[in-house]
Amino acid sequence: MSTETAPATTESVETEHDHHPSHLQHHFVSSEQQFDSAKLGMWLFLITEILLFSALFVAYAVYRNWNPVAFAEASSTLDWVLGSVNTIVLLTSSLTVALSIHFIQKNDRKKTVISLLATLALAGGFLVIKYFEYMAKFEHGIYPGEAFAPTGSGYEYLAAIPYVPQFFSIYFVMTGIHGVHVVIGMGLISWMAWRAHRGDFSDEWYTPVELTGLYWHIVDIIWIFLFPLLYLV
Amino acid sequence: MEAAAHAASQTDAEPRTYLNHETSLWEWLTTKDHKKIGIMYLISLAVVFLVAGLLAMAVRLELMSPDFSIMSASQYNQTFTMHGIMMVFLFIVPSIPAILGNFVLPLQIGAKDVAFPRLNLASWYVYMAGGVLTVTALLVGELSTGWTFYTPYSSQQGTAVIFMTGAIFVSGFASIFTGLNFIVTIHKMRAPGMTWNRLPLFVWGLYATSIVQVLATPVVGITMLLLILEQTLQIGIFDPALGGDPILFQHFFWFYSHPAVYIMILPAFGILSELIATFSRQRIFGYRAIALSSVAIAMLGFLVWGHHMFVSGQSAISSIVFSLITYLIGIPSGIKIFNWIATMYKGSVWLQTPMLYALSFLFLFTIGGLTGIMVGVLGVDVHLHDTYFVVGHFHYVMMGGSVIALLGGMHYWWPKITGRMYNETLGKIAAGLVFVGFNVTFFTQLVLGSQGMPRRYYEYVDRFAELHMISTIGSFILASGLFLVLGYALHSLFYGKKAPQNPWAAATLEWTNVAAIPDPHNFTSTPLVTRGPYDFHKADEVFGGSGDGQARGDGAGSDASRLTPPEAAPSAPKEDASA
Amino acid sequence: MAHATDDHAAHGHHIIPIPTLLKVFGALVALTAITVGLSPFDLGMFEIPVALGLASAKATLVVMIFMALKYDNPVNMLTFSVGVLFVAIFLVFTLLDTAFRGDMDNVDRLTIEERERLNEQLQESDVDAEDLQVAPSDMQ
Amino acid sequence: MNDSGTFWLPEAASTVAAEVDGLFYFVYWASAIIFVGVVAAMIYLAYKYRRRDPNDRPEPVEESRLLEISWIVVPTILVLLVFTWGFQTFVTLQTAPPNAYEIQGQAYSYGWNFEYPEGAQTTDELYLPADRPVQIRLSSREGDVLHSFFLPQFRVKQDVLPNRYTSVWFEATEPGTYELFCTEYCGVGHSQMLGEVNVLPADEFDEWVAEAGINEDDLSLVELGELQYQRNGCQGCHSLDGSAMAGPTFQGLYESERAFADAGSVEADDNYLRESIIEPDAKVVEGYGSGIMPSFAHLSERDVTALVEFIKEQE
Repeated sequence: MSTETAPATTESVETEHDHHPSHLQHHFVSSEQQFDSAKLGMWLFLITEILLFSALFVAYAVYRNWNPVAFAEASSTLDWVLGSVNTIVLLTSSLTVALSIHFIQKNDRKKTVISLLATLALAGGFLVIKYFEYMAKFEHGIYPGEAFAPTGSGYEYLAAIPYVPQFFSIYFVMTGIHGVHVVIGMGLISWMAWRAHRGDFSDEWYTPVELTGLYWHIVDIIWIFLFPLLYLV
Repeated sequence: MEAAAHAASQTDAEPRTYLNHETSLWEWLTTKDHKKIGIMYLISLAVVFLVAGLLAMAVRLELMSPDFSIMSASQYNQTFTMHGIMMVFLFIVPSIPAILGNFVLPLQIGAKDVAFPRLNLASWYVYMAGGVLTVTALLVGELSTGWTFYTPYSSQQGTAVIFMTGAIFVSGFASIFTGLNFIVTIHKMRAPGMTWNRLPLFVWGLYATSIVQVLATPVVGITMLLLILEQTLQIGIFDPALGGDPILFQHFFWFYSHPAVYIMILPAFGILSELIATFSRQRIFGYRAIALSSVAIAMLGFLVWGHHMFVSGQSAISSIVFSLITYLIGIPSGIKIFNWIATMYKGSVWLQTPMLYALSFLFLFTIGGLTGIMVGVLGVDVHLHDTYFVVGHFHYVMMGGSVIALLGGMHYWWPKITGRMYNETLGKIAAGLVFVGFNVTFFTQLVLGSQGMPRRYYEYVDRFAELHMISTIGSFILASGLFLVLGYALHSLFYGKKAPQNPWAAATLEWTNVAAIPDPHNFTSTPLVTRGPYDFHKADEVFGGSGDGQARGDGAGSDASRLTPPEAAPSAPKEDASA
Repeated sequence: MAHATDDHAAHGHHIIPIPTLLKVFGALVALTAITVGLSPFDLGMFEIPVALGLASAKATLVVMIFMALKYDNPVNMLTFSVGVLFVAIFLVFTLLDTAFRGDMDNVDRLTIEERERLNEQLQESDVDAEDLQVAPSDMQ
Repeated sequence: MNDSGTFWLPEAASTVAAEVDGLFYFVYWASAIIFVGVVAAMIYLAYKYRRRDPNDRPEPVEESRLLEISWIVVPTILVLLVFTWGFQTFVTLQTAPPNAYEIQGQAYSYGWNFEYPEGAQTTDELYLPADRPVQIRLSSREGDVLHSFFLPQFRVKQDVLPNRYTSVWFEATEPGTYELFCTEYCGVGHSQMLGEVNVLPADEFDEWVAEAGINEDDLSLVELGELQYQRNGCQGCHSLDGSAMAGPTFQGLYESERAFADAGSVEADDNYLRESIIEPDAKVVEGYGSGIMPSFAHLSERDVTALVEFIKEQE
């Protein structure tokens, strides 16, 4: 396909090989190519995440369309205050993760680590609140699927409404899978904080932090949609 | 020891190749070389194909006549279920991208490797994990859901379903990783001068495939997860006994599984373009149309899943919309067929084994496509749905399309992968057996189906007996052809003639700029691309420099000792070519 | 030697100033407050579109600024848009069935359970014959 | 059944079949012509331009815009034509005329029950009047799986769902016997889930349906029990002659000693039989699995009593 390789080109490749930075993998030509590739790869991964959740949103839409009353009744038993607080918590964590990237771009490692740790704390807070919400439901016999058997005032009447279990099944599956993503995100962020602390990153190279940030924002975005659909409307 | 071996090979004047470099088992299992990962996939997939193929033979044997029986109804159901699941999820979906895509893609675009070599290796391990789960599913109980897992039947079955759906969930990630990797590789890793318009069409095919893999596979993952939850917790999304909707499951399932058909066929289209162009020594007629129609098919492929559900009880309006879009997708496929045939016009058609497979593909895929149009016709599909007509149709597409193209591609790239030639005569005989056996097996099934024979039947009424007998005989011819291929492939590995660098006189980078057996880093120096992939009239180097010398491209007659990269042609890149 | 010459955007190392980040955060909190504040009111058929509109606005802010897609390589924007497009396709085409299930008389719009429940309700309640003549869309 | 079908299609025995067949053969011949054209062009070009010399180096061919446009436009017109035609047939297939004779059909694993407006009930046999539109309203038994109702000679098919009614309609043209297949995979008995369709001339059908319309209230309990035994598909698992099937035989069951999987045993009295029908998993006899037999709690009190009486009779 090509006629030949100009000798000069070969040489330039060799020189690059000699002086390439430590993070540059051999099959890439430049840091920029490697960075762009990683970022495109991450975006592609993020759309797989979105499509993964899309099926749950479709299930939600289908059943809500069929049973608006049951969904409204079931939704009203969720604690919108805790939901709102959790929304703010996640939004704040998005801010802190964005700040961590800002700081590493400015080569301020200490502030980067602090922002990442703040994100970690907020993510933990989110899970704690979620835990209390789940427990409040379990106490009243609100479980996903077959185990659904509402008890106690404010819940018993749900037993008489058909398709309420569907709402809670979807609620638990959606928030559950979202929760799993939060846990994975916490793992990644801890790792990033540790590596940042160790001094792996600089304004020259901080791709892993940026990719972790992108992932974390997607977790936030999914919650942005879950919150009004499950708690409010 | 490694060094000693190296030194020895140096003294033998044998160049370093990816096959004699880092050869221990551990080095293979931890390799990040896309070529080796391709071969690891080749071995795993060959095992799956063999097992699933033997299951198919068992099915055909059982159905040979109404009285003859080798297994019980329950065993029969498990057999066709495993045949379907293994062939679809574990063989055809990964096959071409994972084997040939992995091996050829970086070579064709002039890259040292794929963008994420570690992810590439991970994808193989994830795939193997899926395989382990599949075996577990077989061990823990009966799996007899059919490959479609329709609820509520599947949600009432035992734990085997949980493991199998788990296996599909896991191996889905292998598919996503491969697709993601390829998209980034094609976007970011192309050699200088390799513009989008100069991409070989196999690369375009893989690009379109990867889009589908990335967009569709997560949905089957979550669907399988929901099915597992339906079984374990009875969440009531799909099971009507719990207030769920069984048709919703079909939507979820086909949102992946219809595009999956394009995951299977689009890379096959890509291989076909390579074969037709190379063996006709002619520029692909309508390069742009073929390249863009692949992407169009990939996108439109998401809009037609409901045509599997015309009699399922879904709304009539969606049946009608899905049917209409189904026809629109037939058109780009038709364009490709016409363009491939037109490519032979005023070419120089060389009927070597890969080209025989390419022509078989044109024959078989045309039948597959046209029967697809027939089952897409709303009124007619009501009669044909879930009969052997559908079985025949999708075998014409999946086997007559994907597998035949894979066979063609394997023969075509075999010299590059192994450095050996296979026996051409046996190759042609096998191609003939496969072609005849395939048609005898599956054309009869088309007739059976339109006569009313339902699919997934363990027993059948007497009026179908003759056709079933013919179909079984055909399957034996087909199997003998495939075993012949296996036989001479293994023979060629050890005793085959050493392959020259470019036995087919092809004009893409993996033949022109890569040694007979590629270097571990693919290219000794980064290629500079100055012409299109099929511009044979500009490809002097293919013809030994100036084009009037020895046709060293023609494999059989060429000197096999030529293992070093060709001398650079003395001429500088042509001005007009780089424009 | 420039590899992969097509996707050359001003590349992704844009530093977003802290005030911008804070402003976006403020907007996100404000939009959340509006979403919550609106929830007690019955907006009827606009309820879902309004909620989704506000959520989309928030998501757009996050994607564009926090995730820096605005300053990023256009191919990433394309990737993301394609993903969103296919979610929409999935949703719309599935609803095309479920929302219109039973549009021809070969499939019943309601499940058998719902039919039975409806019959019971009609028998229990003492209603005028006139009220029994409900339009199909009223039968939930 | 006579064998008057064509190479591709079985005998056509309904009014809609003619329409479907016409469309089938239109698409078939159009496809055949395209296919022959494609293969002929392929063989001709492969032969005409075969490689004569390894050094052949043909000149590139200029693409023809006109040619490309023509093979986009012509197939598009063709498929839109086919779509419109198929669409019309589909609407015909899905819209029953208002005067259709309505039969209720219930699918279960693995068989078909039909109930006629006059009260007649049949299992795995469908009786139909000729020359009269018939609509069959289908559902799958509660807790059962998907099935599909396929009459190849009538060219109709419809999936049968639990918890939702679907229906097919058609008008049989010729008296005779035809096939009924289940075409949605439903388990181990899928290929045995066959039925027989008997199309009778209108007057014969009226006669049949009047005779077959048994009044259940007139039956003795044992007779009713036998009817229920067949209707509910009990014979699929419980033999009357002592042979082993998926469930225990009914022969000599009454007053025998039953040993259970979780130890313990009880004499099979009326109460035990009643419990086993309504709550099959309460006591599972040793050697048999639980969760296999569905509950028959939906049967009326009289039906259950009848079944118990019927089982008592099997000595």
